[in-house]
Amino acid sequence: MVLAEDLAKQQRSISVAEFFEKNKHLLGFDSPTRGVITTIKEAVDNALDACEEAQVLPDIFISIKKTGSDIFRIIVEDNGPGIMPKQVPYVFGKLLYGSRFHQIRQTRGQQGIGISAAVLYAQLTSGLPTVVISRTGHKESAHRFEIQIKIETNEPDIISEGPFEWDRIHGTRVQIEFKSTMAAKKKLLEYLRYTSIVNPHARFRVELDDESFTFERVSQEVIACPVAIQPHPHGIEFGQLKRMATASDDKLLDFLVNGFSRVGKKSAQDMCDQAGLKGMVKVKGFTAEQLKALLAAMQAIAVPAPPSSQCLSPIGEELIRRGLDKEFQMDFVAARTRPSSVFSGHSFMVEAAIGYGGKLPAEGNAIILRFANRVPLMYQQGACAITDCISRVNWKSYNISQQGLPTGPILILVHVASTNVPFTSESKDAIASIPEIEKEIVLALQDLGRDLKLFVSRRDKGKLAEDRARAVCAIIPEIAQKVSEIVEKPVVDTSPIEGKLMRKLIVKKGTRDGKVTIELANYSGYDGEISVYEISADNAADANPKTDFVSEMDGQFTKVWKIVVPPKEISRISYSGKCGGIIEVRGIDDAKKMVVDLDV
Amino acid sequence: MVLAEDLAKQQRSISVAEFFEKNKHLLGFDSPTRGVITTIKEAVDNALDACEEAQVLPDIFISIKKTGSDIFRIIVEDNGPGIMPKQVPYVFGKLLYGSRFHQIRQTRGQQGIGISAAVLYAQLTSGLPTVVISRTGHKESAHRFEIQIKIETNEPDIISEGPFEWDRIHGTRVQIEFKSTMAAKKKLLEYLRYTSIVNPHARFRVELDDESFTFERVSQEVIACPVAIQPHPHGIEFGQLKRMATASDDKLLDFLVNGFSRVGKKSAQDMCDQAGLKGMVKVKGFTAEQLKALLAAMQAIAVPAPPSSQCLSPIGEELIRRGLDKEFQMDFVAARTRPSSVFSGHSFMVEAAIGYGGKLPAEGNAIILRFANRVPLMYQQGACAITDCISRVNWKSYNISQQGLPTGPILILVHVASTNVPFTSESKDAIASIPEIEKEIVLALQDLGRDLKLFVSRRDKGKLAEDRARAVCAIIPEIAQKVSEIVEKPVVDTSPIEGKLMRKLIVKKGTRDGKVTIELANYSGYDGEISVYEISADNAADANPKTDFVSEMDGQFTKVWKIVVPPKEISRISYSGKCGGIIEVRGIDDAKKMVVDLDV
Amino acid sequence: MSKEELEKKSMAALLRIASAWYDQMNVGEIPSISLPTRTKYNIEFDDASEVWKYGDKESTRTAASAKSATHLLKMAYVIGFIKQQLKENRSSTLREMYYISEGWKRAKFGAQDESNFLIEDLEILSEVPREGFHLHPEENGASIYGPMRIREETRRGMKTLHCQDDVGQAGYTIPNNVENIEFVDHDAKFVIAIETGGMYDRLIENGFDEEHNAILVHLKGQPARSTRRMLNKISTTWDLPVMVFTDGDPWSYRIYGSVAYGAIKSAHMSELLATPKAQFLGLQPSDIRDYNLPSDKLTDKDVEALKSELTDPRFATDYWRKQINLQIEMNLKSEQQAFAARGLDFVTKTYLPARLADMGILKS
Amino acid sequence: MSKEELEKKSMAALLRIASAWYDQMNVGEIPSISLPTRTKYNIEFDDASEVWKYGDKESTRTAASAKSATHLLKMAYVIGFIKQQLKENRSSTLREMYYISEGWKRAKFGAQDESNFLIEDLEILSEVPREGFHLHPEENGASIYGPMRIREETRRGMKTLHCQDDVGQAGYTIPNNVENIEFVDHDAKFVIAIETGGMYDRLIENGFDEEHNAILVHLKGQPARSTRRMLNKISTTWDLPVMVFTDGDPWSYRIYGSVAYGAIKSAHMSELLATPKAQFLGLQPSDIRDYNLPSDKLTDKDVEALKSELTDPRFATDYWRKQINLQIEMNLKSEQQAFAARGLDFVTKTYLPARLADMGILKS
Repeated sequence: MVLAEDLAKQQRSISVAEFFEKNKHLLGFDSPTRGVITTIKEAVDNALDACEEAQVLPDIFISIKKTGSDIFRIIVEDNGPGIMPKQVPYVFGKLLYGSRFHQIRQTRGQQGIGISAAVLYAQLTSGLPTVVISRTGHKESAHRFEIQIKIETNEPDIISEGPFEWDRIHGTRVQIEFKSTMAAKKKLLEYLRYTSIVNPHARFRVELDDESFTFERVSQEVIACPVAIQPHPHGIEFGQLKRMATASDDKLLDFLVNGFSRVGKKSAQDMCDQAGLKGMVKVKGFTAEQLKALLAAMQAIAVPAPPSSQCLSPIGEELIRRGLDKEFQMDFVAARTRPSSVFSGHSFMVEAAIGYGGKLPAEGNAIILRFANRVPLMYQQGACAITDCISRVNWKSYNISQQGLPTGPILILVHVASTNVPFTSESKDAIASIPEIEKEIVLALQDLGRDLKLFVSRRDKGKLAEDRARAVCAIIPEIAQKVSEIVEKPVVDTSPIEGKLMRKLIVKKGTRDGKVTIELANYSGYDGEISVYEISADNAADANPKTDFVSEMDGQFTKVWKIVVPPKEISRISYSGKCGGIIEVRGIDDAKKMVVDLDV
Repeated sequence: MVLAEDLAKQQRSISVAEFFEKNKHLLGFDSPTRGVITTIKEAVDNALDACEEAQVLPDIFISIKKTGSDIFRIIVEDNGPGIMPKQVPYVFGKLLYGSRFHQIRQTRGQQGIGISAAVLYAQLTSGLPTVVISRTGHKESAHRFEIQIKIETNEPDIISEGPFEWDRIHGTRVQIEFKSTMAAKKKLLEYLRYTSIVNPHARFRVELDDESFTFERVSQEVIACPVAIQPHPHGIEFGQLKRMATASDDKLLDFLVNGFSRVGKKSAQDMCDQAGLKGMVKVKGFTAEQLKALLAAMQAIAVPAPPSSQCLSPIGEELIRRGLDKEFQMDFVAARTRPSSVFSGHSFMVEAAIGYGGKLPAEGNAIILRFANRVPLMYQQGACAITDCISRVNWKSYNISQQGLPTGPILILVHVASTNVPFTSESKDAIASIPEIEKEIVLALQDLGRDLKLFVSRRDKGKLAEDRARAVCAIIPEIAQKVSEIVEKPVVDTSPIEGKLMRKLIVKKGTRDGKVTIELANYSGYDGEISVYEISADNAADANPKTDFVSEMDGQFTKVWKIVVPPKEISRISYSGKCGGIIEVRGIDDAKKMVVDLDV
Repeated sequence: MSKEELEKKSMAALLRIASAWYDQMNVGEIPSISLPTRTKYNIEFDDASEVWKYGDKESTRTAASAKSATHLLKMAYVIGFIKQQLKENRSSTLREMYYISEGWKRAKFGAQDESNFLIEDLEILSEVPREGFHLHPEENGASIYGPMRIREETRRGMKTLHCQDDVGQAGYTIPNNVENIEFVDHDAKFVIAIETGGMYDRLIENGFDEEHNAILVHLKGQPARSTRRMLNKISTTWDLPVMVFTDGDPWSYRIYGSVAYGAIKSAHMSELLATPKAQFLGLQPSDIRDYNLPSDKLTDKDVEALKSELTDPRFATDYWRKQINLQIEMNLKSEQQAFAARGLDFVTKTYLPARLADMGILKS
Repeated sequence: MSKEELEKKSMAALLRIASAWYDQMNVGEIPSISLPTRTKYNIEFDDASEVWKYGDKESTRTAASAKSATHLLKMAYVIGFIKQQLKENRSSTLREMYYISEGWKRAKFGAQDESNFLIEDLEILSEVPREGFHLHPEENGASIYGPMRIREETRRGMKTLHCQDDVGQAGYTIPNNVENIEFVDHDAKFVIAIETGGMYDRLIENGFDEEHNAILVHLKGQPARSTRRMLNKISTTWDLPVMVFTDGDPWSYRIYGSVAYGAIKSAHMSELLATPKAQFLGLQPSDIRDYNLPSDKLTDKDVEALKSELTDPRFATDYWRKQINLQIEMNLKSEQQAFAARGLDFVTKTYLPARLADMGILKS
């Protein structure tokens, strides 16, 4: 049959660039709107990763300018270590080229696809090459490249290359131009704001056509760069083990101790024994059956979890709080960094934070901020395991209303850091549903929920004391009035009740028939001098006692009386006016005073 | 700065096999349950594509056997053209290797990833190599391979190779073993059933541990294999044009006519004119600016749509109906094949079918069958543009109830065939939301909705005629009885009404006081002999007139009377009994008779 | 019309319907009935009787489908049942007839609604109210208190009752068949029909009936058929002005509407059930504003109802358009008892005298 | 207790509450009130009076929070208002009081419910029914027809009325204040309290009251306070057996329950409002079976209500357990008018005589 031969002639290898050219959506370039955010995200991720490796406080400049009817020029410039000139074409002009793919540690970018995909996208839509300027130190000169990708071979195509006069001492600047729209400007700013929250050591300056924004850093400490570790014996598959064994020149015992994290001599010997293999035999020659036995033994013997403190870089509770404080005004913020844990041999760590009250919108679903390895996740919130976990927590038991998601003035941040974040797709929008990770997220949220409940109940307690003061000082006197009228007896005096119940300095302000009265009843032990501040439109010219000080601003008078109210005595201030202002008492502990405004 | 150099040392190229090893979920191998279906799907897709190319009626054998506690062996064998021995290692042992990637035509598999991903998955989980046997014709001997993938380089690793004694004359057999479960057995059978519906020319034999199933073919015609076409001038991006121009030795006019589909000399000249370029200049030397002008001109000049009849292979309305008929029992099936259309320069065609009634579940959402290039889509129904389109159609206007999806005894099949099906992810579970495709789907469904409405209303019309007969023959006599009693006059005779209204032979069966009466009133023109069949528990021994024939079975008596009822006369049959049986009249056109059972 | 006359007319009308069907069938025609369309688009103002009646739009129902034939069959059974009842001088409720139909086989009613509709159809066809069929409603009418004397035929003979002197504090209860009542004499100047029991009691307690010679009628929300018939008879027999006093919301205006114009579904009985001379006293939207009454915001349903009233031909007057638009603009509604916020006597001493003087009923 | 005695008791009780608060405040204590918990788990059978009353569980409300203090303030205003009313011999409805509170500033009611609850609290605290506060309900009670004579104090003086001879066909309407009624004499053997107007009319039309010397009381669904008070007074004054005749569904058993045992929210008034000797006549679930009555399937809500009744201490008798379990098993319910399916006279000629004989009321 000749047909098979015919068919064979058509068979050929496909370059990975061709593959992704046809499958742009896999990388987040499926629409012109998304393209901008994806490109900036990839460039910023690279910049932050590079600064981290170089232990530099990141200073990142981002610019987006319209250059044609639908062409936008995107520039991202960092103060990182720069890229060696000979590497530049590969980093930007070849897909699947990178330094971090095989390293077991937390990084933002990893696959070596992101930024070169943007270069590819530019080349396909605008036809313009990407311009890269990089300098690796003050002794070196900067280099400027114009780069494209040879799609058939996935190799860089250098359009031009040469030294360049650049005022930066070290850093990289990339300029990409492609077809796009700025329809998602709000989303872009949101992305930068969220990025700045989880990278509190970084400063971002943004120029967006005519506007400019700065997201300032709140921490001056560089963050420790995660260090790569060996694979963990519990998190390895057969194929990987076989590959490692084939490539190794070691004897079994050494292979186990040197090739895997947390395997000591004792554990290694245990593994050999359990697998029925000799420790002094070279692993290279092992049969598949022997390797299977070894794998079973490696997974059966207990060894500690991978050393996450090296390979992961959590933000930390303090910095998360500061980051959130900078961008949102809230009454309460708490953060939690969970201990590290493992799924399929990959270390991971969950951090979460809850904010409450303040200027958060009082109605509607909670605001959710999702992060993976310090990168905000901007799309597919509904498909993300983080969202699912948030819905699964029983928020009602923390006195937070809930309709699927919690509702009310609440903000929830979740950060998943891992040596290998499991996304649902290569566009990295949503975290896949991994039971181990979900468990940690739920635990962190429950822990924070308890803190929040405590805060809310404490706040309510404060309200309770105020409420009681109002009952005793404002309502009971009215009851007394009415009841006395009914029983036709003189009005009963309720101040003993006040004193008994409150044991404080009670200041009551009330207005009746054009007369403002401030009554100060001292049921506390305190007998020093206090100051009464009252701000309203009244000038209190006829005040009795006289004011000690009056100042005016925009028609509002601030009146101050300095008064000594001996214990168990009652003083009064009165003047003509309509009041309706603010009253404050200074010079005595908050716990020892209670101010009641009877006009409210 | 020395750091950039340090970093540079770690930079390296990543093999695509490494990439997908880390990102199994992108290819549908994210769980052991899914692995089985994905593997069978990839192997079956390849088998069907190969048979199509070879113009062979596919005969595909599938076997799934448990070989270890969690290891399953999957075998797929076809009668296709076979694969040349030198190609086998690449087809199965190298990702991104295939014959169809650059061809612009409808195929099932395309990227050259599917089956080699299964090989990779097997190697990672069971460690076992994949066994491939293939033979390309009776003159050639079969070859047997054991293949794995060298992950670091994405090159095939041939464990063993040799000739093999095989009874098949041509075909391919692949045997893959990996960690899995059979939890999704129902889904697997569903997948095969649906595949057989849209491949009515294929036969599938399935062995599933101890059970075996066959899905028979309903068509004996091989389907035409789609032929690859040139890209269409309206569906090309800048990058692609530039690549083509750089590779071409043609002059501009020839480049346009030879390189693109549907561009004739006249259109080509128009494009040149519009772009301000000379037709006789070689395209190789064009600047980016010139190419941009050319691209704009190519997209501005009207040319016909791509020649879809060659590159697409729709199933056809007739075969869709037959395929559905084979697998579902329904009262109504209609199918529609839409004219081909274009999105982003890719030809596509939508086919749809609606089934109604029969044994479809009367309650709940419609059954939805989604297909892309003759491949069923088994997952992520909610995320698919097809589902979305079905929800968007206003089914209520076709008298079908709807709650988002239509509900009731209804089945909806949608098949999208394209030279490049836009999936939402590489696991190929859901079609992305492309306005051009959505428009076609909605049009097809609306068209079918109108057919369905017609069917339902015709069915209702038949019911109407029956309803009228019941009114006239059963209820009006009762009205006559009651009214006559009220006005205290003799019972009025209603048979004139019957005759006037019906113009038929009216047979009324009724039981009263232990007496069964069959009245035959002939208002039709007909005067031949008719036979009355009546089946009930009564033997009608005392019948008047006598029965012409009686037979008994299980206590049920079939009684037959042969009677001549002259026009405008009324005959009666009566006997003692309780009746409650079935009555039928033969020997006269259905349109000319009406049988009314007064006992119902 | 006396009770006997009504019964005679009723019997004749029912036999006429049955005879028509008999004749239709006798000549080989399918029996049928014609009825006016019963929607708000087919009611017209009848100048002679000053009430709203069904217009010319008719629909014919022919026994040519199982559904229609069954409907006619049921009607035939009902006619037979009523004929029997009239002959034996018995009566029953619609609900009882519904249960009696259990024995009618194919003519059995499927639901209570069905028997109600069928009786309305028969009223239209026969031009006889259901009281003429000896079918009485489930519930009695409401109460009357005021200077009037009636004579009622009861099971225990004729009773003459004065509606202040011969009744308890709760007043005289309108029976379910007003046709049995004769109107003897009165000493009243006008009638006030009141929506709520609280306001009715307030007027009695404050002696409003005595002070102003008023007949007070408690409507109990949407008035029952017998209450509307009673108001119609008081108005036509004694020619007394009838004032309707309700809450200030769209639902209450419908109460006024059903007193004055009749309900759409009983437009065929308008001459018997509507009191076209009835005037709307209050509570008017302008009262909410003028007296600064405690009020609630309108709900979406309220606004919808007000807008629907603007398109109702029966509310197509300047007065109603002004009041309804004012209410929509203010976005407020009040209950009639809201007058209590100004003191328990405010409504009887201030509001009603002023309003009645405005309307020309009392001299100011 | 006469009207004057009740008013005196009422005034004294209210002043006692106010005085207690005065005294509390006078010694520097925060004023408070104690009330029994009002749930079905805190009602107990009182052997002496044979009614269900609140048990010992109490909750104390102290004016130490703004909410509680406001509640006491409102109560003080209400007490003041009632004192005024009693002094001036005025009365009002709860709704009117709600509107009057508009002028009470901080003591203004937020919603009608609030004033209702507060009045119930006051009834409990004072042991005086609201009639003693001159607060009357919105709606009158239902109707009575039968051989009894009452004397009622009305605005127009004392009226003596016989509930067959001196009333219209609709009977005597129970006023909203039964305390104004004196029970003169009667010629009755028993009382039947009937849920629906249709059945009440049927018994009157069929002359059941005359034939059996029965007093017929129309309950109009869930009976109003004054109807329950009326039944209580007939039962205690004349010691007549009271039979309750309702539909055969869980909601109707609750009607029986509220006649015989009182409602949970008025358990403090049980001695005045409940008629512990009232017996359930029907329609019993076993009647549905025995007479093969037209019936409907139970809904989920019906079954839920039946199951809730099985856990109610007031239905914890063998009779009720048997009937309710039978009904759940049959999964059927019927209306009392379903007897019409057996003919219009079946209920008066067959069912009631048999059932009353069974119950020992009529001799069989």
